[in-house]
Amino acid sequence: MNTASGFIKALESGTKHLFIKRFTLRYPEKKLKFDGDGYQFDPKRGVGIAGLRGRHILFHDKCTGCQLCSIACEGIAEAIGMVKIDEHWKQNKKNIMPQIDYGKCVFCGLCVDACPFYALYMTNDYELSSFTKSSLIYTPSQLAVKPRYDGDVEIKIDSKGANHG
Amino acid sequence: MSNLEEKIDEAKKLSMQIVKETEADRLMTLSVGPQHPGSGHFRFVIKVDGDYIVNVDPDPGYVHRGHEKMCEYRNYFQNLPQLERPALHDSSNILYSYCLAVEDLVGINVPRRGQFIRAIASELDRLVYTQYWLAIYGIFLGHSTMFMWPAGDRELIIDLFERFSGHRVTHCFSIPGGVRNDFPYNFKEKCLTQVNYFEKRLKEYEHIFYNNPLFRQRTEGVGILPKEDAIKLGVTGSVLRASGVPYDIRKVEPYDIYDEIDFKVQHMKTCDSFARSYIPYLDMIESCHIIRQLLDKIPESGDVRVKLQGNMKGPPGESFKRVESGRGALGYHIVSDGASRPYRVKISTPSFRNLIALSYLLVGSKLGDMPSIYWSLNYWPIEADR
Amino acid sequence: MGSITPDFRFGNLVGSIIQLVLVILAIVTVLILPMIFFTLFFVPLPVVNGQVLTPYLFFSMVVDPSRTLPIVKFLMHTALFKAAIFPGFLFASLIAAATIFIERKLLAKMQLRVGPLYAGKVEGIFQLLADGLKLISKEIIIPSGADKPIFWLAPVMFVATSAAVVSLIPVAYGWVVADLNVGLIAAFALLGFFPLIALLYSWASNSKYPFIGGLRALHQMIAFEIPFFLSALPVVILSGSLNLTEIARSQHIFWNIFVMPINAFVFYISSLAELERIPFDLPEAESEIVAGWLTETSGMIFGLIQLGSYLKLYALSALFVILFLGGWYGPQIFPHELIPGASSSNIPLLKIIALDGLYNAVTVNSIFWFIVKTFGIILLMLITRGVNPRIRIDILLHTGWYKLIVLTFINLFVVLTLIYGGILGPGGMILPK
Amino acid sequence: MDSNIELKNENILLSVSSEILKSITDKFSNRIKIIYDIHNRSKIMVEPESLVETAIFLRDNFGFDHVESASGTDYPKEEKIEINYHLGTYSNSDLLPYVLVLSTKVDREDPKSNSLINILPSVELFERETYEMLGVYFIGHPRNERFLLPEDWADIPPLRKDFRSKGR
Repeated sequence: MNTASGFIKALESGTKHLFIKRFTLRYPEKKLKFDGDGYQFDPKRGVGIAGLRGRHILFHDKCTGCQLCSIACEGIAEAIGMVKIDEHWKQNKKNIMPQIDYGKCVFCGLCVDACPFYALYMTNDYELSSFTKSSLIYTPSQLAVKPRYDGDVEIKIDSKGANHG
Repeated sequence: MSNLEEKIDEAKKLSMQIVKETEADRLMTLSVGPQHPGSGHFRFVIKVDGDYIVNVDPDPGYVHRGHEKMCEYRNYFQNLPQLERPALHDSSNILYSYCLAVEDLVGINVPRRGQFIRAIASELDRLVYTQYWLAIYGIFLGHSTMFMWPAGDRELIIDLFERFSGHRVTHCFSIPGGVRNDFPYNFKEKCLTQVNYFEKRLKEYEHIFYNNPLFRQRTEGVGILPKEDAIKLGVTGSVLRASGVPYDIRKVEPYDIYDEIDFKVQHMKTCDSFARSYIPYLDMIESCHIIRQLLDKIPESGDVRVKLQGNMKGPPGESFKRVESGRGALGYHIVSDGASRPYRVKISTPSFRNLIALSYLLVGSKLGDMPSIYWSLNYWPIEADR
Repeated sequence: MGSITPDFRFGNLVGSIIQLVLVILAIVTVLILPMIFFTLFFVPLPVVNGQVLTPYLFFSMVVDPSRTLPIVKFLMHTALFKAAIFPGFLFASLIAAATIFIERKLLAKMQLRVGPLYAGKVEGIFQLLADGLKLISKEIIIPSGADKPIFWLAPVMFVATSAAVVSLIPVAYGWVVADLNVGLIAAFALLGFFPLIALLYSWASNSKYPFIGGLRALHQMIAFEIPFFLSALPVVILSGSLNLTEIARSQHIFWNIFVMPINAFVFYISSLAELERIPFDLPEAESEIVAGWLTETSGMIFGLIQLGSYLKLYALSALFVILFLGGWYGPQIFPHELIPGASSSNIPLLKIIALDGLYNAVTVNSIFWFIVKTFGIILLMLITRGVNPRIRIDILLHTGWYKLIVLTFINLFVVLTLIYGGILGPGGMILPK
Repeated sequence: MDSNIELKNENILLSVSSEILKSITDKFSNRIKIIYDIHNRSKIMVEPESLVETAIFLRDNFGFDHVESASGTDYPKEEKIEINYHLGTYSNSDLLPYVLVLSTKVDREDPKSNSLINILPSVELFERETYEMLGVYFIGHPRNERFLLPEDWADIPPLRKDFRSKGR
């Protein structure tokens, strides 16, 4: 009679799930919380620091315009182009800084690994949708702004099953 | 009178045309095409005689991106993001074998903690991939709950990946020389709680799916691949282990720290589509067991990566390394001639090797069996086309 | 980040709403009111406190409360009301709509997800309305080689047949659209149409996958009609008549399911097969033959077929309730009078609120129990959908012919021995007829 | 219920692989060249004519029953295309981790090589892909035709070095 017991156990397992809490994360209302503020790389120790690989952030006071990030991205997505900027920085002789085209970027973070001057990090912000492709190209000044991302929901596991808090 | 004879001749001629039903009339060619809900990005043309499949002609190539040619234009680090795309859900394993091949070529060995982290990432990725494969297997058999549960529970592991590798699926985490970053601060407890809860969830699949008599009827005794034919066809992974050959690269040719881990190679002797669908499930439980061992054996501190120069030059020579990915043995054969770009990269993916078993198994089976046989081969079209 | 489309002006929105309201008002006054007047001359109007109602008096019922109840009572008992509204089409499609919504929510909850959420502020209440409007607005694509007349006629026949089956179902004593004394055979005869329609439609859509789906629908429904009829046979023997109302009334003490549980199970399984619900989802098995005989449906054709299949779901579970679960019998919960002492008082407004002429406790109670039992069976069918995979065509035919037909005979013998033993059935000890 | 394979340590393996190579060299002394023999990988270079013979010899004597991967590499400078078969074994239990690369060089202008499909059926799809990607015609292979590339592919086989991918 294992067919009958098979059916009954399946039905029982199905109805049991009617009382487990729903797992879906209701995205626009609640957003996931990430610890740390984005993926960073420490060129001296040659190892990265765990963090979400979202939109880049460029520190103008550290960037020397050495184009290493654009050379690193050449083989992958050609998303980083160097662009003239108007203000003049002491350490940036040629006054050029990376401009990232998020229509092409695959967020692999190899440009952050390639930057030897702690100038390019990644942040937690992943909401970059826009109406036109051209507005996906972020100029260095746009990259300098630290995005505000306030997610506060985490996966909680309790007797009533796992759910997004 | 004459036109009467003409009419008679004409009628006679017409009746001649109605000939006996030839073999071609009986067969109906069906294209289980790239848009077909039952085949993913892959097409195979089947000739059906009534309910029986008579001839199968697989026609892959719809998602062929030429990864091997692309490898020849990029240096060893720039290859990582594009090489992880074919097995998108198993990205740690497909990069693992690439990194092993490059390290074998250059002759460096990865610090111990880096090896542990890389092994944990690849085991977690095996869970993510097998869950996704199990979900599609459920919907192929019309079991919508079996699609939703694995697709939902997979989120527990993807959340772990988000914490330490920064991305949900395309994490590009292992790199020639180790891993890109260390675990975040309280990763160990979170990983243990979520993996333990994940294993508790796995038990539910047995009640609703594997022990469901209807599922058993549809898969037991269907698509028999005997042991000798499995060996002769050179299939790999769960398809091979379901035919009674306990061959698992992690046990047979242990790479990194897999020789310190004890785990059983799950294999069954029934060689049918039920065994091929049950082995990945047992592998998942085994992987949870391995992750727990790895987590308490991991050295507390130590660096995770050997710093290699950005566009390092590969010494002339070649190397071939294999890794047990979610679907089977995934090998990289890298030939380098001293430049910073590999001269030739050959990716031998498990799906490409299992494709040969598809026509062997489908011929003679029923049309209703097509989804349960096809997807039990653990065939991932994107990985087979490369 | 997201911005509303640039050229949105609030003024235009308000203007268009006002314009819409004006157009509706114009149509109502010019067109609809005369039509109502015109039809009222032909509709037989009731006699209210001694006067034959004229159309003008008819409209006065809005003002004079004492007239409303008798008119409403009269209208409720006309055949048109029964067929179109209560036990007929509107009632069934409301239950079908509720089933669709509950199915999506229940399946979602069983699969730990949320189901429709954003249509309508509260948990996706208006999702059905949204789907309906979408289906109506979608274009009906007729494939090039299709046989056009049959292509759009088959869905209409599909809904008509399932509505016909619905019309045979008695909801309470006296409340049935067509009270045939061969009700059960008529229901089965109508159910015989469905494979024909499925095959006609799939043949008309002139493409390979629907053709295979249509043949499978044919095989499946014909294979399961035999156990379907055999499982209802003991019920007929026990209750001594084919009339569905008689069958229901014969179970006022003793539900049939206690005598023939196996037959109830077989009836349930074969009704799943008739409905092409998940374990027997073959005619429209999406992973093998794209969407089976539904592949070429689009727009309102798909809407009609969905409505038809959920009407059939209601009809078959109601049939199950009548044959095995004692139709509308259940403990009397409803009070005899909504407001005690209302009928004796002479305040017209109180009478209207208490619906004294209209409200009949026994009917309301039987309708309530009928709906509760039907939703119980529908819930069972929905849970089976969430729990089982699809089975293969040859296993389906094998179970249909070998296993289910044999099962029906067990209960047949049980019932026959009970009748010849003089315990049950017409003239038996327990159930004096 | 599962027999757990106990693992051989490396040095026994080295002796096994050298023993295989020794037996091959004394059988095909002049037509064999051993390229390398490290850890558990070794590569032998064979003339195209004796490819089938060596494959049969390896399969029957040492249990190399399937191909892990078979691929071709284009060497325009030496006017040669090198085809290498990575032979693995499932049945011979003391050679499990070992992979032997059997390779041969074929002329680049009109590359022809006899197919190993009757000896090791698992090469069928690999050879068909090598035909399509490098233009090597496998004698005896049932389906030397288009496999992964689109139907209207009119260009030269893409994995050849003189094929320039357009984007770069």
